[in-house]
Amino acid sequence: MAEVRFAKAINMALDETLTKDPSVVVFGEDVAHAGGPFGVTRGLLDTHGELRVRDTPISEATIVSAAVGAAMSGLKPVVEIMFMDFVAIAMDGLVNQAAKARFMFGGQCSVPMVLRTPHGGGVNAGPQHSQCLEAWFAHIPGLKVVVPSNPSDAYQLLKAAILDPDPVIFIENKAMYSMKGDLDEAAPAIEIGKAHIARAGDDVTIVSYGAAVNTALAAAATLAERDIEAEVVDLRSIQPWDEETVLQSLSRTHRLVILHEAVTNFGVGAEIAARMADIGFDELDAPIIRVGAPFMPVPFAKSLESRYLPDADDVIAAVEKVLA
Amino acid sequence: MAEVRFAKAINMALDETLTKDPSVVVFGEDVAHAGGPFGVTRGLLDTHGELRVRDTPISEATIVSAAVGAAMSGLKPVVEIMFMDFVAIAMDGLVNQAAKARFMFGGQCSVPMVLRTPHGGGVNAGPQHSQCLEAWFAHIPGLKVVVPSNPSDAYQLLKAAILDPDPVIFIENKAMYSMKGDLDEAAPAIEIGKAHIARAGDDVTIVSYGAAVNTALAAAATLAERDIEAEVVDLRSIQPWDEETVLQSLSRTHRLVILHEAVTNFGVGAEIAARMADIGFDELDAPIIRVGAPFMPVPFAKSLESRYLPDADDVIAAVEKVLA
Amino acid sequence: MKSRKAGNTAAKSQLLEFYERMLLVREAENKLSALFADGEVPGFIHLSVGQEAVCVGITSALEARDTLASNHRGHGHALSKGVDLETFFLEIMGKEEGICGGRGGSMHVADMSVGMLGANGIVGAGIPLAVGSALAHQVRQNDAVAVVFFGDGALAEGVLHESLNLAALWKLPVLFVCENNGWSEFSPASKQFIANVRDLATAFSIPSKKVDGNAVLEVHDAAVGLVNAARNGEGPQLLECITHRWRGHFEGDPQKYRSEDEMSGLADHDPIAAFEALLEKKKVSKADMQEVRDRIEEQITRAVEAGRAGSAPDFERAKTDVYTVREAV
Amino acid sequence: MKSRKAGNTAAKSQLLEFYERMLLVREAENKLSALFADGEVPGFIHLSVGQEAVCVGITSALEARDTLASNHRGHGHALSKGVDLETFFLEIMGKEEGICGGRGGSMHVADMSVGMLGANGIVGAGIPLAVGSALAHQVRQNDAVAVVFFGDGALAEGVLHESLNLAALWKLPVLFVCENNGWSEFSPASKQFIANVRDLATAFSIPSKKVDGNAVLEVHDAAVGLVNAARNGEGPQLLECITHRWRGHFEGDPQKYRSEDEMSGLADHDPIAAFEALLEKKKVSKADMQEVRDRIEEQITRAVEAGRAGSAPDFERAKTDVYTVREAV
Ligand SMILES: Cc1ncc(C[n+]2csc(CCOP(=O)(O)OP(=O)(O)O)c2C)c(N)n1
Ligand SMILES: Cc1ncc(C[n+]2csc(CCOP(=O)(O)OP(=O)(O)O)c2C)c(N)n1
Ligand SMILES: [Mg+2]
Ligand SMILES: [Mg+2]
Repeated sequence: MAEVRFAKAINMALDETLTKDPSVVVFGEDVAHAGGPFGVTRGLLDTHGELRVRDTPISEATIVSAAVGAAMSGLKPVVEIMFMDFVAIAMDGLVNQAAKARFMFGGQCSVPMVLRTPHGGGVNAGPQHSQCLEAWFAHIPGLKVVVPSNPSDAYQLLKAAILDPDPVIFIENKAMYSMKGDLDEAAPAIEIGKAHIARAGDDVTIVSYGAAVNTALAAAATLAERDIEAEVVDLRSIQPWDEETVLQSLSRTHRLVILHEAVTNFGVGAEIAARMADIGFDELDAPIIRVGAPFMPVPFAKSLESRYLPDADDVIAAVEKVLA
Repeated sequence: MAEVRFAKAINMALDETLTKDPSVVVFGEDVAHAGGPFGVTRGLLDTHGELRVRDTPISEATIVSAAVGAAMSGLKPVVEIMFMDFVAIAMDGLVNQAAKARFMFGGQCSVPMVLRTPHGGGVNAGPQHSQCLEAWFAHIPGLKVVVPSNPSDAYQLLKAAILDPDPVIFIENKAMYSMKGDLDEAAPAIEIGKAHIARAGDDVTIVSYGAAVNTALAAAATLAERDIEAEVVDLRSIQPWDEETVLQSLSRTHRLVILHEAVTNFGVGAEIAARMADIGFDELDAPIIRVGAPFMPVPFAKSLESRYLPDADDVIAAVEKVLA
Repeated sequence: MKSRKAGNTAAKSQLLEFYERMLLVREAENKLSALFADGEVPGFIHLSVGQEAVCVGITSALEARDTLASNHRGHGHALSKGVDLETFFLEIMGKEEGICGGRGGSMHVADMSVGMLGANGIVGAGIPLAVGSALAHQVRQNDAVAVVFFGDGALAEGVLHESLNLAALWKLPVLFVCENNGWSEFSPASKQFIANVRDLATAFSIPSKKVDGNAVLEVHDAAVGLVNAARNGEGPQLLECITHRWRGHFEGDPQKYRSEDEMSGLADHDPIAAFEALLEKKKVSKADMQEVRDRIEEQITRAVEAGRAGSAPDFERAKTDVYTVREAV
Repeated sequence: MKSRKAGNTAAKSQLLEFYERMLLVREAENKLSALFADGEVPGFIHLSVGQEAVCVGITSALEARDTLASNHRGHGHALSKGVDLETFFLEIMGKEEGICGGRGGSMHVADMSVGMLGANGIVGAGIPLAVGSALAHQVRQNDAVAVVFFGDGALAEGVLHESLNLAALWKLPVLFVCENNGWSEFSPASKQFIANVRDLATAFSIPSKKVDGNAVLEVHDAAVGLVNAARNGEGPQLLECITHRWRGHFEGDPQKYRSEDEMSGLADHDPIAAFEALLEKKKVSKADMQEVRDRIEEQITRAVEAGRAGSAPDFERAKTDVYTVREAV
């Protein structure tokens, strides 16, 4: 059990799968020689060679669609889109090709590819380098979407994503790359689609994913000082997502707060709230409150971005409201 | 007051705005000489000339981004993407450029463009020509999204969209192009963001938009035979959407069903349900039920597609459930 | 049809095979046209009648392990790559027994067992898919080549540019085939794309050829050379085939945008009639040709019967094909 | 700086103006570099130090009504097109009084009042925006030209191809300017794009020129010719400017991927030093040059002071800029 950074944990999963499975290849902009814009792919070129670890030109649409074609022809590509904002250029490959191939060809093939991409703000990167667009993917049948909240989960979930026969979007919060955490390489595999109770509690359920889970945990710690015990559910995977675990938690706490960094409106939290307002309706003792970013682009200036990003205080306020 | 088809109503709005405002231009694939793949733009080239009504090559990304640049330089472009599925190639222009320009330039400019595009199934066009992806746009601050449910609304909403200083996605359900309806050109303008009570009723609220409103009305007619009076709310605009009108209706009926043709999961209905499970919680006497497409690509074969598309029976079943 | 040499030296049996393949595509599509008119084929279909020499000339230069990405006008690509005729008809007629279980239809015919990676409803989308497939061949070192067919209209899509560049940079074994039929839906090529695809290829250091796409032997000979070059590690290659679209963009298109002159001249470019003339010159007997025609007719009759006998796809089963369901361990 | 003729016949005052513009860009960026190191500039910034002759040479060939789309390395484009220095610093330092209210920062500096349509964080995105802007000029018949600056790395994006085609088909008044500095982030141009941009232009029937991007008069003369052609209805034009990126891709980039040789050779390509030598040859006095330098220094000092004195943007106000709020009727 070693302490590693989030970026390193991803690197380890890539290195390990490249070593074990000759059909795994890694490509993207500056991922090979430079080791990736955030250092995530450092060393992979040296270890695994130019045939399997490649720098691409700035051609996002073709990076993704080539991954689909390669996946249909025997490889397991793990490709990177440098900032999630740039997937806007590459949606056809993901949505019309990767997501649909298995279905529209009657189950003849699967598309075992992984798209890694960082989302999120907090580094003053401005409106075109900070977006959280995961709700787009979660809406598309045929795609899977996972979002780790710590180094250990990143390592486990990426391995699971690469092993998965279907296309998986693997989302990394860029503000987390230097976050440290324990990593147990021998820990049992994580199943895509299963949530994790990151903190147990009986008073309120806080559902979250990715970096925001840590915000939820911080809020829960503060709430505990006031004798409010929040249960924090880390979804880990948002497509598919573990509605059973959420429902069970809600059945104990009867109160639900949902937190993510993405814009609240039409975000991932909407689906969770909507589903619980259906199957969990009888368990609810209070309105469901979502905490997320306001309906505006991610602003550049520090004073703006810090107000923009949802924080522990926002979660605490929401919890107080559902407990009122 | 004349009876016109849906396609013709759109054509009339285009023709009228082209006539009134010299800054309006229309371009897209086969919209000029051929009059559009569905005949919507027929005659516009002859009336308004080659400078302002243009056929483009098959270059969706550039069609949309050129519209943004043109809108920033004094025009009001109304561009067409032939099938909504193809916006996957053109998301950068919409999301990273059009939606953000006003904000990220500090309010210096607006981007008065309209993107017209057809969504929806029912014509056995298969998985890449039938999708309803409007939830993507509704999630993006800076965009507006309208979806008319009949010829008169199409005419009014398109005129409002072209007049609007901000980028508007105007969505046409392709199965509706030949639908007939009364059109009163002198009717008062429709405001983007205001819903319409398409049918009044006290027992249950059915919220919908676009072609599905007609399904909801059909279901309501059947329910009325059983003395169940459904109120049908036609959102008309899904970004912004009229939560006040929905909340008011819910406050009378205390029961909510949401219907759309798009995939249910992470669809537009999720936001409506989530919002009502928050601000409308105290009014709810039953779980909120969403009716939409199942989580799978739109299938080709008739036997599959007809099962795939949500219909009046599905709505009736949902209403029975919330009334049980 | 594996032989890589043909052209003027081709044996009679091989000539007859070209003939048979072209006839198969032509007659299958003529039949689809009739079935469509009768409402037995749902959705919309794009026929390649008049363009048969392109797909047959090229796929006859391929090996079974080679892969092929296609577009919306893909019936010929599929059949000539070896997709079974009956499951092909079953698919387009929307039946459970179709090669794709009726989920995809005409615009998505695929058969992984013969390396046919799918027709595609998104113009241009097959191009980067084929580049990716070629990447797989290169990494797996399996001596295979990827081919992609796209129309002149697809030239305007940005992915072409990106794919030419990536394929050239990485020296991938891919053959880009532009089926230039002069029309992009209802618009003439001249109003759609100003460059010449071969000039683009040259700009990207990609060797290219241009052939009469209605002369099957010419297409085949060019394809053999380019496919061999790609297979031998010489990187991507490009072939432009000039041909003609006989039918509307889709069935039901009245083609008001085409002049009478153009329409009446189409028959002069018939790749099959031209090939029949050649066969006669090569002393292939009328009886041999008739035999081929009879066989094709019979096959198609059977395929249509199979298509009609197929069952409506089951919704619940279709739903399970969205994700791979793995056996519990 | 409106005159359209310069080059060898340029008057002394005009030469000094070129000098002043280049110095302005250089010194503004050097100052930004220092402010960034001190934590006074948030986010990340991309400097165009060493590339000043490109933006100055080209914008000096433009009229105020002409529009300009830029990219991530856009400080020089903005300043030389006439964005006010103080609101420029205020923006990049994230202040309410900034030209974009601190909402956008370095990667989104825009000033509609001078036709600067914005820096852009999406590589390649400015290209179709400029094409659209040129369409507006054509439709409005306002005798204006649109210009877009993009790097060698952007050549690989598909929108370039689409935009060259559309601009050529529609004969739009747009000048495509490729700033070829040999690097795309951490990768050399040779590994990113295999074609030559001028060959592409030729394939699309777009006239083009290539110049030493570090020789401001050469850039200017070429730009004058191409801008005039575009303005005169001759359709799109393309200019490739060979230049050098002195700093890292972004500030803070240690540039380990560049050889010592390359780094130490950069100074030999200094557009400003070269121009100073030329000014001396043209008998411009040292005093005149010093006066320019002093003025720039003073302007920048004042701009930084203004930047520091600016206020933190107000969140509630920022939120209201997402949509246009119209007065109630
Ligand atoms: C991305 C995309 N844009 C537009 C279309 C609509 N469309 C289908 S085929 C076609 C024309 C294609 O022309 P070409 O590539 O020359 O092929 P051809 O039909 O002539 O065989 C168009 C515009 C589409 N299917 N996909
Ligand atoms: C669509 C997109 N892909 C990738 C990036 C990340 N990125 C920013 S600048 C850059 C390199 C651009 O190189 P070039 O166009 O030559 O401009 P230069 O930096 O040399 O001025 C990359 C890859 C981006 N911002 N946008
Ligand atoms: Mg064509
Ligand atoms: Mg560069």
